[in-house]
Amino acid sequence: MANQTNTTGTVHHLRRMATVWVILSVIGDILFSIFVAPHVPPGRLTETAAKDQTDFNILFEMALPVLFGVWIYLAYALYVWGDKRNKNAAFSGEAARTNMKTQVWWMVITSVTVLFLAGFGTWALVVDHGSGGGQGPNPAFAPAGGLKAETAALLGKATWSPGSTNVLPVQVIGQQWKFTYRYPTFGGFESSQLILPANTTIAFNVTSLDVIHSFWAYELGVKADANPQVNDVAFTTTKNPGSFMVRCSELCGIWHGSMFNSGQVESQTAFENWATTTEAANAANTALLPAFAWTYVPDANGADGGYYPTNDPYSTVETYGSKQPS
Amino acid sequence: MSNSVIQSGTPSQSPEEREYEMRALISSIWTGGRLFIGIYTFMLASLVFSYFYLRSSNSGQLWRPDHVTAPRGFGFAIFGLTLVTGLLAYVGRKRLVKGSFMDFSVAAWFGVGTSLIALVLQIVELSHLSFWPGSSGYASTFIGFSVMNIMSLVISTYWLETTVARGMRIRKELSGENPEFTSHPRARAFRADVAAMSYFLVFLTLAGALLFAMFYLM
Amino acid sequence: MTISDERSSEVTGPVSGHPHETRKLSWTQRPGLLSQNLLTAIVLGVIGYLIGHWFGNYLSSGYDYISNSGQNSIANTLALAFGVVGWLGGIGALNYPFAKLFGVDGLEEESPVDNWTKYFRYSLDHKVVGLQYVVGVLLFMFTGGLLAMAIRTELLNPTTHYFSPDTYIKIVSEHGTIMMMMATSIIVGPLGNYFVPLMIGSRRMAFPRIEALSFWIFTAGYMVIFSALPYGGFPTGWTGYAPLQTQSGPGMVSYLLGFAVIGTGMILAGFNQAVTIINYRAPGMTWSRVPVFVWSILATAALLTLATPVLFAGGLFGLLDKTVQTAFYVNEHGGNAYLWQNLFWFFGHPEVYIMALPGFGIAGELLPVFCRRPLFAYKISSAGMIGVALLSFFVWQHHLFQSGINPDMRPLFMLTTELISIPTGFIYLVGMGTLYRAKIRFELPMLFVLALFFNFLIGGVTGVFLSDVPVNVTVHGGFFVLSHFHYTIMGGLLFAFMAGLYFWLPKMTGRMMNKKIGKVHFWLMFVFFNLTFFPMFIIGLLGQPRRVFTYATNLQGLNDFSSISAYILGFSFLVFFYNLVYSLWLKPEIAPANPWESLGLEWQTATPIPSYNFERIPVIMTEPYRYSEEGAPTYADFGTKDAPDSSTPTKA
Amino acid sequence: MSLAGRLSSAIGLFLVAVGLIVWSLLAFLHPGTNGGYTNYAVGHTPGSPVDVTMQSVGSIGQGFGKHPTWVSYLQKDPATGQWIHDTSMILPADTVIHMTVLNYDSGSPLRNQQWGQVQGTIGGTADLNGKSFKVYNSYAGNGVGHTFAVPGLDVSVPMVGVNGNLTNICGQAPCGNLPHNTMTFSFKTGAPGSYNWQCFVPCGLGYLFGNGGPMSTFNYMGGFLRVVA
Repeated sequence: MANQTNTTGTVHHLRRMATVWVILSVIGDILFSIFVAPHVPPGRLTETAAKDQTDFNILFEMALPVLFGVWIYLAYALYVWGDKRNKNAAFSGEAARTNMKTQVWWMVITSVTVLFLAGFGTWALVVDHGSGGGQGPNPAFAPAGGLKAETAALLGKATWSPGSTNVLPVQVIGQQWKFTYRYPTFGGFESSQLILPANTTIAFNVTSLDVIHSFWAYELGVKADANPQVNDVAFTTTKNPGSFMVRCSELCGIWHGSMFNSGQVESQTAFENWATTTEAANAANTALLPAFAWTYVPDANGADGGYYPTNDPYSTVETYGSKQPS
Repeated sequence: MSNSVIQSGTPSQSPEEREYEMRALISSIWTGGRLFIGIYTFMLASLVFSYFYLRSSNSGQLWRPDHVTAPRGFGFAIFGLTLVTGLLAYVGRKRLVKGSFMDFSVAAWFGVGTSLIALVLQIVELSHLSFWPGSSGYASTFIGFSVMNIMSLVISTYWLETTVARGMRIRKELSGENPEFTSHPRARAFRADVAAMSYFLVFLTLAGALLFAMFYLM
Repeated sequence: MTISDERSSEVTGPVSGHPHETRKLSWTQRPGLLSQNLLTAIVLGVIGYLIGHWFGNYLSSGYDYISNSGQNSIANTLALAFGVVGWLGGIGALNYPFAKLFGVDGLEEESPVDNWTKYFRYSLDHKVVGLQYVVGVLLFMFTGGLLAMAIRTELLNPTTHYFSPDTYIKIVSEHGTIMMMMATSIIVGPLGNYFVPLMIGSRRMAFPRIEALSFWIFTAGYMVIFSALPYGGFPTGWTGYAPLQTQSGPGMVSYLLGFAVIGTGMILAGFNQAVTIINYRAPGMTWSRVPVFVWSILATAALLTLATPVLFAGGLFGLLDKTVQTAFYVNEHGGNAYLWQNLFWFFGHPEVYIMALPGFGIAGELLPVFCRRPLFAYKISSAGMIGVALLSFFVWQHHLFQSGINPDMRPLFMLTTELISIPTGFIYLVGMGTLYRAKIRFELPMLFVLALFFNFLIGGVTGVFLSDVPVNVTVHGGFFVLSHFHYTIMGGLLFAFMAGLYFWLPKMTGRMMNKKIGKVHFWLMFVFFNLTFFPMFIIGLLGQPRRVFTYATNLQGLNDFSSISAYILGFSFLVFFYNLVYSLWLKPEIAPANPWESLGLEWQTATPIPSYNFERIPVIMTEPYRYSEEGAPTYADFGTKDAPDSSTPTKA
Repeated sequence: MSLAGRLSSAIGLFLVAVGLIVWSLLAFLHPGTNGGYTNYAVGHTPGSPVDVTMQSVGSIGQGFGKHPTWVSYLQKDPATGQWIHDTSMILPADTVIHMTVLNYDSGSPLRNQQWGQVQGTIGGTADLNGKSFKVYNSYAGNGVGHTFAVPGLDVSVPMVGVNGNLTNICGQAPCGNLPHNTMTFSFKTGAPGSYNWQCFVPCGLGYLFGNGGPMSTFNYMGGFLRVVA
């Protein structure tokens, strides 16, 4: 053991730790980026997912040195400065109490790191059009053509065909306890399957007919809460065909755990085939559905005799659809 | 079942220590009174936030259909009485500082009365509403406001009553001495309490004015 | 030269009208059949419950929704509310408020009954309340822990279900709520109440009645939240999101009312602590001489008093929605579901720091003792705690990153959330600085503190991942979050609590905790805590949402690993419990006056501590933590010649 | 009392309290935690279809637990022919299931007409009193009372309601010969695993959105299908 009472001992300790730290951090980061980083969720099925993955990896590669730094320090301290080894009088007095240089450096380093992270996160959020997160009815970071397609969808004028660069709006309707999906571009049919075309920017319009759910399309890198009477918009751009899982990630009651389904990203022509076929097959039902809208006012009372009194003079309550003729 | 006085919990004290603790006690009442205002502010602010949140989101155009309003007569009466209570507490304390315990106790007892009437009116008002609780955002927040106002009125009635009762008791026990002019520890604590109480009641009156404007005038 | 030489030699007994005046005991406090204690509280609580239930049934007879559903939330609300009032009345908490109506004032303090029954009574002695809290939070913790075992049992297998899905959700919700309620008080309640006056050199709390009330409200809150189970539970998790909240059965009332009740207790506890710390510090204890644990309690108290009223209001609105059918949180009737999320998280995020700060305080307090050197960067550590407390009011929307609220505000909340890691990082600066060239004694409390630094680091770093909006998309609402907050709350706070208990129990009970059993406890708890929760980060990243009763079959291996570790983690608490029984009862070993050779004020008074704490009010001479410093003045002057020696331990 | 006495009484009380907690937790968690599974797989000849009969009733009435006003499904025990209040079943894998549901409840318009469309059954149709249909317009006629839906198998069939104006609607299970609609359909169980089935009609009276109470309680409007090889 080096002589701890020596004034130059200070330098020795830190230098040793720093050496180990640099070596371990570099090795750790290299190993991580080779062996783990490519497999980090949510994968690379969409642009969004790929960018989320990259962000995660960058954060992780910054976090690893932090973890190693503290761990190495702790391990070193516990080994070298335990009372059995370090029998000499402990470090004390003003020098031990306040080392302004250390304090200032610590603050500068943490502040710079934190500000960098916030800046980087903001940059990633903006360039990735909200990173697949639900942005509410007025998306602040919409991709080009996103808002146009949304407006068109509401008017029933949204178009999409293989090869077009149009954004494809898809409505996600959460209800206890299943998601269903409406395709305004194809006559507004509703389906319990979620099929998407490859290489297309999708605008998910997430809403709910009852309580709050959260639409989590895991491999797509999309998560947006489904709130009643709120249109929560999230964007993603699909890449190659593949399958993905959709799960509910906001507790919504008894069957929350089984509120999942799988979805498919298919080639553009396969998707168009599926959409037009389903549109035709579901035509009879689509005719009965209400006109396509961003949100639907669920009857808060449920089947007759609900929670609130029914003699409400102001209630605009209607079912998803229309009232039954009495 | 002995009537023994238990001595074990009593330390001996030097005069400095006694004075030190006395001052800590007085400033605790001061700090506590202000902190209580802080607590209450956050609670009322939640209501104010809810009011404006629901108002701006106007879900289903149901913030306030037909501009329904709770009975204004009740509103004016309750707020008027709250205002009077606050004023009485404020004036009463001023008079106490000037040395008139009698003025203080008259003001405080009147304050208890006005506050109690306001409390009763606030409860009765609930059965005179032209809307049912869940009919609109306004209706909901109004019910929330009523409950909080009942709480406020109970607190102000209670605090006024207990201070004035305490003042009278101290006066009696200190054999007619005017509590404002004694340096007896209990009289000193009493004065601190009155100050905290009148501060809080004035705060409640100001907050009440804002809430009154929100729910009855806007 | 000490101040005691200059002190007045005149020492007097109790003086009429003085704060410590004693009175004859009223019949409610005397020993005997008529006195008030736990039993009368139970009896009056039950009576109140029955009256409330009857009254609620009477009031609610006209409501259609109640006759249709066959479940009466109004009756349950009133039953619980009256039950709580009965409980408080029964224990004697309402005697003084009633007496006040007749002009009785607070200076006429009744000395409590001074025998073992004081632990089952409404006691105004902060040391009794502290011990009551120890038992209270342990009960809370054991209940929540049992529920956690049930959760892990269900998650052993994705297709075979031990519980039905609704029972599972109720267990999860109850576990979360109980643990959150417990965690807000776990250090402030037992250790804060017991040691803050001792550490600031005070003979008393500023508002002992409010302090006692906070404990008895806490116990009432425990029963209210527990009553959710017999009422059929509630399905919302501890976050209680509306409108699922509004949809649920009467168990939800227990949640809403429980939080209102516990919230009142939290406000009162924080209120009393804040006022005490501000006003009752011993002479000479300037703000730069306050022990760092007291700083942490002060910062926590600020959050308790200012954030909790928002929860109280939110819970009140929810309760109105559930009973008299207002529509605060129901969009279809003019309310807004986001309102609950905003109110809840405006409280909820400061709440997270209510649970973190006292842990930092204990770490900062214990490190110098076991490092035998001063606390490094004392000012930074207290500034850090205040900074965390302030910033915590401005981060709440990071819980709502995917909710659809205010997308343009996300960068701001990402920034504030990441900024808060700067003051949180200070605790690492302080900790690592204190370890530097120290003389570390590996005693049990120190092991727990070191474990805190290890665990909280993982919790903190993953917090940065969560605050990054793009990464948040994947990890929000999944097991990653779950693991993150268990690492901060359990890995941080609970380890700190254990450190505090092992450290201070010798003072509280006069018995040393057994070191061997303690080491078994520590290693089991530390290792299996990490083995339980670390896999959950991976489980979360692999796509398992929170609060699900079933999951992808390929995650079974990890889940089983986590479950089995969780059982052993649960077992480690039994070891702790055994240690308590063993060390306090089976083989008691009398604790030395100052077993850790601490300079803290709390160790310098007699054991058992007299009810007035200090023979003379101490005068603080210098900064705390001047360990191994040659020629440092003693921390405090106790003014008595026969007081235990407070000087620097000779063998530093 | 001595210190040891005090401590022992404190610890003793603590133990009693913990014991009470454990006991009441167990008491709460145990009964009906996992509705009994009716086993259709035992003694089943591979390849042959399985018949399952259920009924849905507007209020289950006395005799089936503590919620007599709640709506519920009941299952006919294939062995005894008794109606039992269990909604879970064990089914053989890759087998055709012939479901017969007797719906005694009245109907209403659907919140989401999507559930009026028959999905995932063999032939994509279901029979209402023997008449085959693909889509039921819930805004006309008697509306839909309930659905039988297995999200994991993509199966969903509406249970058409009886006329709500009738005076002799069944309010006490089991219902026998009172007015009802007989819904029949077939679907194929897939690979082994645990699937859940549920009703998608918000039929919990007195709860917000109609999805509380029976809709949120196991064994009333939902259950498990455990498909075994």
